[in-house]
Amino acid sequence: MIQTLQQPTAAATVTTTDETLVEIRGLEKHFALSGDFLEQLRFQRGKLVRRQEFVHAINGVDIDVKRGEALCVVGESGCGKSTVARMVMGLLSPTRGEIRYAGERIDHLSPRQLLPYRRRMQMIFQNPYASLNPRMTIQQTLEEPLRFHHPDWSRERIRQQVAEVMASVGIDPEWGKRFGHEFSGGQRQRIAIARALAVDPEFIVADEPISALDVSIQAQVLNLMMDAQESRQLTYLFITHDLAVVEHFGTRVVVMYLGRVCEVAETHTLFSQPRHPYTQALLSAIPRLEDDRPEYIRLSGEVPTPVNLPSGCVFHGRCPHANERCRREVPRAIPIGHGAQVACHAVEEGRL
Amino acid sequence: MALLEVSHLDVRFALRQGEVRALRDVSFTLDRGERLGIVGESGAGKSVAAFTILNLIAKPGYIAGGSILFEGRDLTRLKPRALQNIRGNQISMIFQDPMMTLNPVLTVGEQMIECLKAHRRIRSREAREIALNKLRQVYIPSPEKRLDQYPHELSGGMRQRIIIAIALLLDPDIIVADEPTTALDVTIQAEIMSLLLELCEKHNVALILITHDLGVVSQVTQRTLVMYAGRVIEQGPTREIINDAQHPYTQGLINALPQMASPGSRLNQIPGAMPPLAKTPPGCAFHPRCGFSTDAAGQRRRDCREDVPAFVTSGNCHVACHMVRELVERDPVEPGEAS
Amino acid sequence: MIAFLIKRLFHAFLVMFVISVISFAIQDNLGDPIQQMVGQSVPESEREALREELGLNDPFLVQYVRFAKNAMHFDFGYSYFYNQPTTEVILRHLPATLELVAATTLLIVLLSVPIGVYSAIRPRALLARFFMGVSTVGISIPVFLTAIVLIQIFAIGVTFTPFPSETGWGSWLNDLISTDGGMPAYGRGHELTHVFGTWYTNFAGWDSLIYLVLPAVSLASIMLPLFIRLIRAEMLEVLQSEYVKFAKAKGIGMRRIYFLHALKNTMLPVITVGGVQIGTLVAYTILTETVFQWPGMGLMFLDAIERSDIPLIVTYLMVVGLIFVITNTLVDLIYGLVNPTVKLTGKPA
Amino acid sequence: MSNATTTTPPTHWARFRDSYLFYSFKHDWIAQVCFVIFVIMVSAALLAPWLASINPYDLSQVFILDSELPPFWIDGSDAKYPLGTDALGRDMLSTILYGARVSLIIGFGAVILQALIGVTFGLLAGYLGGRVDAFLMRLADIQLSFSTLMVAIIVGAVFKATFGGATYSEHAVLLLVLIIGLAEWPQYARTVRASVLAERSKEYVDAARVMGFRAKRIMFRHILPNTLSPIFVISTVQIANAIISEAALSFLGLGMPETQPSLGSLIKSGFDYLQSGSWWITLLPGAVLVVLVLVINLLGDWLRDVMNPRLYKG
Repeated sequence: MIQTLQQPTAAATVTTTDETLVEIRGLEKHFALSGDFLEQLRFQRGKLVRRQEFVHAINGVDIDVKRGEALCVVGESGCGKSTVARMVMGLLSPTRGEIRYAGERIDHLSPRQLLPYRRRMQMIFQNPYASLNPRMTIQQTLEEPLRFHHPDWSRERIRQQVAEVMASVGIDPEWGKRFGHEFSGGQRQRIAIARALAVDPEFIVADEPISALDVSIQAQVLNLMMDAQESRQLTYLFITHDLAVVEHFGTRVVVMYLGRVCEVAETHTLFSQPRHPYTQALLSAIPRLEDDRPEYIRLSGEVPTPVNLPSGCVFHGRCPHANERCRREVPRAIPIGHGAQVACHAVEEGRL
Repeated sequence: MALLEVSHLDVRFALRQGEVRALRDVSFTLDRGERLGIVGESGAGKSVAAFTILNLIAKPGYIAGGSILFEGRDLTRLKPRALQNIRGNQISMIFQDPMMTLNPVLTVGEQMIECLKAHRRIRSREAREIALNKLRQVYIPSPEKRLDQYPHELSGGMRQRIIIAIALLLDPDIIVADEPTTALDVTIQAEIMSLLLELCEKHNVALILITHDLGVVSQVTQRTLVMYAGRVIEQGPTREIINDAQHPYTQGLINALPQMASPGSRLNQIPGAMPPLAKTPPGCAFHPRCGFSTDAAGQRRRDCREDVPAFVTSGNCHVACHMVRELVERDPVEPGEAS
Repeated sequence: MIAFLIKRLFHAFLVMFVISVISFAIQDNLGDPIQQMVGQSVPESEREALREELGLNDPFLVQYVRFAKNAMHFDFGYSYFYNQPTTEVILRHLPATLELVAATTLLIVLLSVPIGVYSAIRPRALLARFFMGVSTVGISIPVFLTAIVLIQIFAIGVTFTPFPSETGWGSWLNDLISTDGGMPAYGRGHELTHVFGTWYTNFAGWDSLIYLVLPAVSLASIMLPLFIRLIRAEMLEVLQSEYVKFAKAKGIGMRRIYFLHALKNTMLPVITVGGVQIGTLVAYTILTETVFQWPGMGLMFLDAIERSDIPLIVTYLMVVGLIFVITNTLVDLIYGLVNPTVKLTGKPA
Repeated sequence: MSNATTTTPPTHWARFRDSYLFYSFKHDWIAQVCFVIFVIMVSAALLAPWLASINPYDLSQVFILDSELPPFWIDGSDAKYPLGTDALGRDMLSTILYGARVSLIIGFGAVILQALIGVTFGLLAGYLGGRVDAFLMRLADIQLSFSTLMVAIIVGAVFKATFGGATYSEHAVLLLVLIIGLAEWPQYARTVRASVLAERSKEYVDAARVMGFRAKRIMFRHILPNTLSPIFVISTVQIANAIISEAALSFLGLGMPETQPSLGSLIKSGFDYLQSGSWWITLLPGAVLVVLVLVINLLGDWLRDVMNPRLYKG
């Protein structure tokens, strides 16, 4: 039986500094929707015209990740949170905007130039059933990155490093000769975390790392991630749709909607005093154990498609407080104290 | 008499590698208009339970024992024809993933009207009127247009509302909802859940809600059934289970929720994972993970290892655990000790 | 809709372009028209003059453009052997092949759907297993062997005794397989009915229709098993789907579930595959026509290869290419019309 | 914690012994029978020079007077020729053994060539996407819509016309491998591409990219091993197809010459004697061909059921 280090009473004492580790500025990502030239042809008023359609996945996002914090990005499916994570990790290249890591721009680097950053930033994925190569043993999975990044290391040293990482995430060394499919979802996620930690990174992007797991396993993995943060001084960019997890895990929270940031705030501030109407609706929708009846804010309408983005504030179609200005003008993020920011005309005008 | 009375239900899957017992000795009742939640982690057998109620278990699964009494008739013994008349008519079902549930090549209208025509002698025009009416009840905008649309033209939330409308078409006595909001976004989830609740209350429909989300259960249902490794381990009024669970597993499940620990602290995890149904340990299936099943010497208790626990009544709850009495005496339990 | 059509036409054009380039390359490299036109005795200087006159010394591209221009007017030159325009020769042979393909397609459609659906609905039934077994054997027998065996059994008749007659089982088996034969197996017969132009049909009467039976059956023997297996596999998959389970949960009758909910979804991939397989069918006519001496394009093509009749080979390629392109386009169009998730704008919604 | 930790990891043999593949083989008598027949046929064909009583390629060993003798169980047979003789007086058994050898060599050779071309193109198309993908797949589409048999016949005809009949016969084995290989690569390419696309979207590939591994390493070390089971499954079908294609080409006179017969050219050469009652010259090699293809197909069906890979449809 494997037990992780546990200190149920002491709150995690992670030192958050003001140093910005990752800086995202004016990030945009458009995916071309229509394929080749012929598929772009459309008939409009009797004329054959060529129209290229785009999915506007990210539309101008600014995010700062401070060293030592766990920054959570929340939002519903299609809000672009995963796209942001993948762009930070260089799995996608931005259409516009900049991503800086420790002050250096990394969004336009070639794979070779990115190599040194690969050791410093790593990623944990959502689906533990797909994130391990089915044809590789656990030992191979964990050794491969080390051999790749440290060609000068001896076999012995690599093995030692792997053993250390395995111990730190609570993996039995006996697992090494087995394949991923022989393990349960929670165990696989542990292995995936070990793989990310093997190269000893300082920054980890976690894309919905516990969404595919059962409640009792979620707690194990979250605890493991908090242990790792404490012992390795990690910084997290944590992508999730689960607000209960955010409340527990996050230092600060970024709320996204349709490729834009609605609100950024300290976790406690956001949960006690949500300012943006979307944040308010989102928080009210969490099913809680305590109250008998949900008092949630009913949003009208549907989430618009990111293909034809609404004008003005992307949320105006479903917002109970929207007015003419919201339909016309894109709201800018305005500081509202305690380092929090809200992009909402109603808040700016004091209507809300 | 209860509306639905499930007793000693035993469902097995005859797989090539051997027989897997998906449900063991599952019993519960449901009264008219009552809302019952079935919770458990994936693989606990709760979906199998949902499909078994309508006798929809497909090969290689089969009902090996037990009975499902609905209005005095045993659904496990009914002829296909008689079952067909009950399905969708008196007991209807809502599936998990609205994107997969509607037939992609038939219009919404066709799929609604065929359901009415299968159970009533009715003209198409009348059927269309009823369908329109139900669509209005689930707050679908411009329902006339929707009837002639294909499922792929609608969003997930919209499709789930249509599925709810289909479930309500013939004013059933029971709706079985298998994780009806899991595939949806948080805000849509809340909407669909409150819609379901509203309609069940309005039409006095009994609801069996299968979910892994304790929050949803606590807000919607009156009674709750907790499942683990194919068995019911605890059942009782939802409030009591949420506030004062008796079974160590239920306690662990509730305490593991992030909201039960102070922000930033470690969560109260249950060690290990639920065994797959083919490898359920003997005795109490939970004993290898249970924090209470050890005796003073640190050894696993013999009864936990060997005997399947019988139900013990504790307050309004029924709990299948060898140690309920002791645990109640030891109250209040510090959840942190559980691991 | 019109954009979809334009797109399909463009694709068709592209395919025809590739085929024409290949055909032309074959003609350019293999056919030496001079050799065919004049004899061995003509001196080299005269040949060279003739080459220049015919434009055979022009650059590849110029020659290709000339070829393509002529091709647009269905002018592919003269067949060496028949000494007629190749298009005329092809047109004379085309109806025979088309009728064979049509009869085969009819057989396949009429048999594969019921058998495939039945095998999917009752996968464990004895009859379904029998169908699956027969279809596995079916795809393992080469088409020409089927044809030979059919000829032996139904046309020539099994008059010999392959098993030792002294033993009881031997003579029993010999009796079992012995047939009188007598069915017409070679050619199209003499009872053809004139329709128009070069089109004489086998379909007009029983006396001529019987000539179609053996060739069509042997041609179907290769495709029918494939379709049965495909329909069965697709249907089995569809029957596992959530929407079929939901239809059951709604209390819909099984007949409606099988023949409306499931069959409609099953046929979508079958239509696409079917389009491609029609091409294969035309290719296999070469084999069946050879065995049965069926006077269609396939037999003509094989003879042309024997005789190195390059213009005829090239014309055959272009015509067959055109047939493939037309059927594929039609199939795409039908697929788009049947499948509601494809808006005819070119992309799946 | 649960299932995996209790015992020591199994050896490779134990892994195979406990695998579902082996389990289902043990419980499937059809697969076992097919496997045994397949092994017997392949070894008999490969050992033909040692097993056969005569060398059918060597006409000096053949007595034309012994032509068209029936098999041993029919009156008029000769004990020297257990399965009778063909029209040239060659021993049928020896000729069939040699013929099966030629058919199998061409079948396997053609499939290896198809796999080399198809897997490479499929990997490139699937991993690189974009224009490479569009070009290769459109090429495959055009070729497939023309049907592989048609392409093989055309390529065969062109080769024959280019090299002349004599040269063609001389190098027939090599040319047939080339023809069938070139004609059928799209099947592989499309299957591999489809499974590369499926694998590429999985997160272990993203994890490898995040590690900074280069494209070549990801393609060959991570993606390719995971596309092996569909490749394996279609390979069985393709071997059966290649053997049939070879037979068809030989039957049309575009394949092996009668002097170095394959099963297909044996069938062809016997076809003319069907009318005169010498059915064994055609039907015996025909039966061997059918049995060979049938067992390969049945093994392929079994493999597909067991491995259940996502195969490309249509």
